[in-house]
Amino acid sequence: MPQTFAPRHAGTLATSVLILGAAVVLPQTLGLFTLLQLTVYAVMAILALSLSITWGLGGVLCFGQAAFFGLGGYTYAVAVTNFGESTLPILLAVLVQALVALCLGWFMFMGRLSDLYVGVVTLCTSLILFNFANSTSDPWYRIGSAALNGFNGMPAIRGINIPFLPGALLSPVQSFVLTMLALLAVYLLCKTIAGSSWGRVVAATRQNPLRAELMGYDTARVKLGIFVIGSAVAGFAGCLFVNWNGFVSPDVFGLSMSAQIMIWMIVGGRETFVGPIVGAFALQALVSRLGVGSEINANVVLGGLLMIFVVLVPRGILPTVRDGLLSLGRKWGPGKTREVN
Amino acid sequence: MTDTNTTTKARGSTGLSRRRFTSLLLASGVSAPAILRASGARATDSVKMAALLDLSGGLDIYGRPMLMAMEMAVEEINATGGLNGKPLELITYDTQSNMQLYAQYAQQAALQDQVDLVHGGITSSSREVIRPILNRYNTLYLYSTQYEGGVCDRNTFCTGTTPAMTSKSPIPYTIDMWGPKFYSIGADYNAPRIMSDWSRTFGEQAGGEQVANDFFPLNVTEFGALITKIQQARPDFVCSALIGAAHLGFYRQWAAAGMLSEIPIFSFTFGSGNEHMMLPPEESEGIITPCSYFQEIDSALNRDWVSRYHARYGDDAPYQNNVSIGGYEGTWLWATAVRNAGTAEREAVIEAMEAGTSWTGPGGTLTMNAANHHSSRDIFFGRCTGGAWEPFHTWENQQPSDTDGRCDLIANPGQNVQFGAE
Amino acid sequence: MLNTENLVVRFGGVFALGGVDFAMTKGEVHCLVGPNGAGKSTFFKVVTGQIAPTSGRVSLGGSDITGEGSAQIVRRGIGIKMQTPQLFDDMTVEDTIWLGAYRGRGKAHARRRTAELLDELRLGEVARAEVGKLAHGLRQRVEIASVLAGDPELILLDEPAAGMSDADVDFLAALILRLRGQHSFLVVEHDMRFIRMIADRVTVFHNGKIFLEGRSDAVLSDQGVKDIYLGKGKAHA
Amino acid sequence: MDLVLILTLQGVVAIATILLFSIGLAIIFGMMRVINLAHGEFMMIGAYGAVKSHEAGLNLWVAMLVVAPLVAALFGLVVERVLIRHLYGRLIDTLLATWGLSLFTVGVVTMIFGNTTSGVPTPLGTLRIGDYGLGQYNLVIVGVTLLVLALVALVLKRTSAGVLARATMQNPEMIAALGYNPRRIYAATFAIGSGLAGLAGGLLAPLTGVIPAMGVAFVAKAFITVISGGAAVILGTGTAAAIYGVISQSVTYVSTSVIGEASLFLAAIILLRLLPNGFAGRFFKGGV
Repeated sequence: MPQTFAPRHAGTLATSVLILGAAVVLPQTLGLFTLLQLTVYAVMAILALSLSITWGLGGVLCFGQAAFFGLGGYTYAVAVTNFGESTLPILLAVLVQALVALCLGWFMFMGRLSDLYVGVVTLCTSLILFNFANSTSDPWYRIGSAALNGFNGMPAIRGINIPFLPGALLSPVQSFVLTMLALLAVYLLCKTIAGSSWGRVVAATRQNPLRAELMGYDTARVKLGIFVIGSAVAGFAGCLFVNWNGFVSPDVFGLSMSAQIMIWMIVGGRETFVGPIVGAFALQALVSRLGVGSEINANVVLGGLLMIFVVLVPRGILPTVRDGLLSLGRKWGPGKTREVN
Repeated sequence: MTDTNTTTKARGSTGLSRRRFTSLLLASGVSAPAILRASGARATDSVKMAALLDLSGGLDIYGRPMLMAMEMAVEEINATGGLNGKPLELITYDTQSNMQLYAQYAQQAALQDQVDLVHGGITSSSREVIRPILNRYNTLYLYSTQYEGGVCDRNTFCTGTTPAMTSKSPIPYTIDMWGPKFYSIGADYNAPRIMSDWSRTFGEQAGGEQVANDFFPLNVTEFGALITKIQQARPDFVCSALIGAAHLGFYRQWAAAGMLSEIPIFSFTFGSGNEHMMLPPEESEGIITPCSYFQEIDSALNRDWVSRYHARYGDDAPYQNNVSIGGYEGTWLWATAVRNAGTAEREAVIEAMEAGTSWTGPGGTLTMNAANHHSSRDIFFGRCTGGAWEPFHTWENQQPSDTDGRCDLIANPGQNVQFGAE
Repeated sequence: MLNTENLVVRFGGVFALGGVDFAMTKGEVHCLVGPNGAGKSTFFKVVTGQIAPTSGRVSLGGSDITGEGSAQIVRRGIGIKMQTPQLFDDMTVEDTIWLGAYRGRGKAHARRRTAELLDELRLGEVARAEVGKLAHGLRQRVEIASVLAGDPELILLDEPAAGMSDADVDFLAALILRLRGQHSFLVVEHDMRFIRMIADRVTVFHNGKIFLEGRSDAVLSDQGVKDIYLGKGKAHA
Repeated sequence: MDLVLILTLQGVVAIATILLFSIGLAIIFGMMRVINLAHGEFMMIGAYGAVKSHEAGLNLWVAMLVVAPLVAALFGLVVERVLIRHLYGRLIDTLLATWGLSLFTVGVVTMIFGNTTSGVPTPLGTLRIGDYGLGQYNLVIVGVTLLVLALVALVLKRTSAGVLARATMQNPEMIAALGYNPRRIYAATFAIGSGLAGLAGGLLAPLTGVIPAMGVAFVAKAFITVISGGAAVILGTGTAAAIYGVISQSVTYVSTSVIGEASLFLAAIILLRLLPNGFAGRFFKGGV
């Protein structure tokens, strides 16, 4: 059976072609409204992938992925309000999060905190940010010309423009294409990391940190590296989210935000990269469907799904379906079985 | 929760053919959203109003009664001949107290369902999410709840109370009644901060003094330290803009500390979340609130309305407060403008509104102010007595002076900002 | 090459090691024996950087390594195999060995070394099998291969023969004897047959101290050593 | 002087409150290595149990002290049987599954009772200290907390049931070999932890509003307190509660409640870094 996350080039190629195809074809065939919805789903898929890097690939249990997503959004919002141009703010959204993760990760991993404590610290971090962001309604809290505006959030934030052409704001359709391309890029980044030599070291650290140490690998540093990359991607997703929404409020730091990301990942399948993408799209669509003329509370559905999947389908939809197909294939197809003793 | 047998229609997967049509249209010119409003895409058999309200999640205590109020207005409008011969159709979206869904549904209402009016948004955050989207896709927006004031946007009409209305006369009145020294507390966000600022401004004009000004995040439930601080400061009254379920803790702990009978409370917000019904009388007795509507207002129009409301939704229908009744008032004010204009077309309705559309309902008369797109209205002073409101004073025709003077949409139709406090 | 001076480890009030002076020279195969609770496992954990000693010094080739973490110690040229196999269950045999060889030496070296070791430990057939699906003896062999992959000067093995079949034990003994020229070995072991096959020198631990140290045949035939093992039996009776 | 006294009292109340809403979680975590992120919802269910039974005419004290823990314990039994049982030994999965449970429970309770705040009046009168007043009910909270602590300590240390429970967590096979049913012991422990959460919910109901989402306000703090406390249920959690209670209360008094809250979380982060195994790991090895 193939090792999880190992690059299977055919699958990677198929997924890439699918995403790219969607970016090119859908604007020609779908309505603006559907495109706008797909844009935000794709943003969330990028966010799901960021946790895939941190948790799925790196085994770092981050309960506060929303912290980096939200900070990315705020960084972009503050920077673009001040600069009036989006190129540098996008870079900042990524870099600042990498830096924040570096500091936080240094503190956690060099202190050799166990998984559970990493979970607590990241959770605390997002709660602190949530509380802090909520308490900035005093006009005193402003960075340059951007007021943070507390609980109400920052409204009317400039979208992304063509690099260095402040006048050329992206249209919603162009934003859709950009977001899909970003999703493709992040997906390929994940695949590249997983397939690289360092990616193998990361996988080794996740599976058995003691053995990795005994091979001479500095597991703290490996975890730190993967944490920084995952957080930077989450920051990038935050910036794309603000581009879509034109708005950012402390909600982005909320517990339910972090919970959502984990639910997408678990339902889709945390051992793969396509799984979280599928999970993000499917569950987002489900939640927005529930809001139109339904009496069922979205929390009941999300919470129920999470419990069912953790207990009954712990690997998530995609790996389960894939393995099911593979075993069917072994049973009926010409492929030879391989049992090892 | 509500079962409606009228034109109210929850939006499922209908409208497919129109979506296809839109797709075709888009295939030709995708990057210009304005094209979407081309008249061919517009269904002409009914006038459509979208309700974007939190019907689940933390804010549904506001959203659900507000939807009932809207439904009542829609039913009455249809019963009186609809809008210029067409029925008014209400399309409901449950935003689930989730800002992302506000954006998604605003896009859906404007682009896919192509409504004539989007009515809703409860918090200021939700309004600020919706407003730019509806501006971009040229869909008229009506915001009908109490809020912090200052929105200046030609595409948006606000019919709720703003802080200046509830402070300008009520604060001096209270100072006369109880004394000059007041301690301000509030939820930590814009609206309560602005309320606090106005209370200082108008309080000082009346010779009062705001001795402190403390704000609390919405999830704070423990107020022991605050109560001690207030006891130290010994003000003549407490001026509260606390909001939400967690903050009920303050009133409970205040009463438990024996303070309710010692230092009286003036509140901008008590009652907007039906606090008077959630707390037992011994914890709320004597709290006073200036606000645009109480179910207890003693007028023929209101008595009639309340009885119709209960006839429609039953005896245990939720209390309609100044927030939720906005759904009724706002819908009617807009419908009046549509009738005056003879069409639901956006430009015509804006012009009709700016011509000073006025409508009288259970909470008195609302008149649209042309320059700032806010309505002036009556303010009632209520005292919490035995878990119900006892209106004891009325100020008529209070002006939205938060926004007035700074915002002139007649002179500058392109103006689109939200002014902060002064 | 590996020395300890007056090594003391105390848990609460209990001395697990009570002043151990140990030395081994380059190129030898050195076995640690002793009844359960004698302190050999604690000694192994201190030397491999898993616990810090209460006092005393550990040095490798003259440099002090006291208190360094496992990864640092490994980087100094020590290979470690713990008692329970520490492996990556979802990885292939090939990748596991590759990881051992890759650190600090690059991909080309790792590829070459992996091929050599797959051959040398006769793991070629299972190269692409997942480690988690292998039988115990094979897993032990994979772990030893991954340790060898780092080309350590000194290899520390904690009960490598435990749970192995006789054939596996013979294979391992032959391997150690074959590698003796290139690596030194420090082996904690119970299996006397195995020790007799491989050991140059033997150190006996008893009550947290070194009881006897010397050439393999001399130590194993010592009456005092036999008494310790018997005495242990008595104490538990 | 009066001020010092009242501030001290408030500090004690703050500590007791944290302990009260953490102890159930501490038992479930300390004894079973299960992290129950739905802890806040167990409190919420207890609070609803108290409020609804009081509204139905039951005496308030019975509602708070008997009905609330019973309802939550029953709920805990069901949850253990349906959900937790499949997850023993999978720490992270218990976290995820109970997170799901938390969302699910909030959703279901919202569908039943709506988002309307319910509540009961704070019983008892006012304690006067000079110019200051404090609800006497606060002292009840302190008292009940002390009582609960004493009971838990007694049960864990002195009774066979407690010894059995502790032994089961360390070696279930052994206990099974001795003829006990470890599953039943797990279930009982979980139910007791849940019941204590319910008791906390019931007792805090008169101080705060009761809404389906009320648990969120407590769960993070309880979680942090328990993790900082480490494996020792009473000593560890008690120390953590004392530190966090004093820090948040005094910071809140001199500045604002936001900074008070932030200081609590910051203190938690720093403490975890300094004591990665919690207070219990550092100071009270093997204690309860």
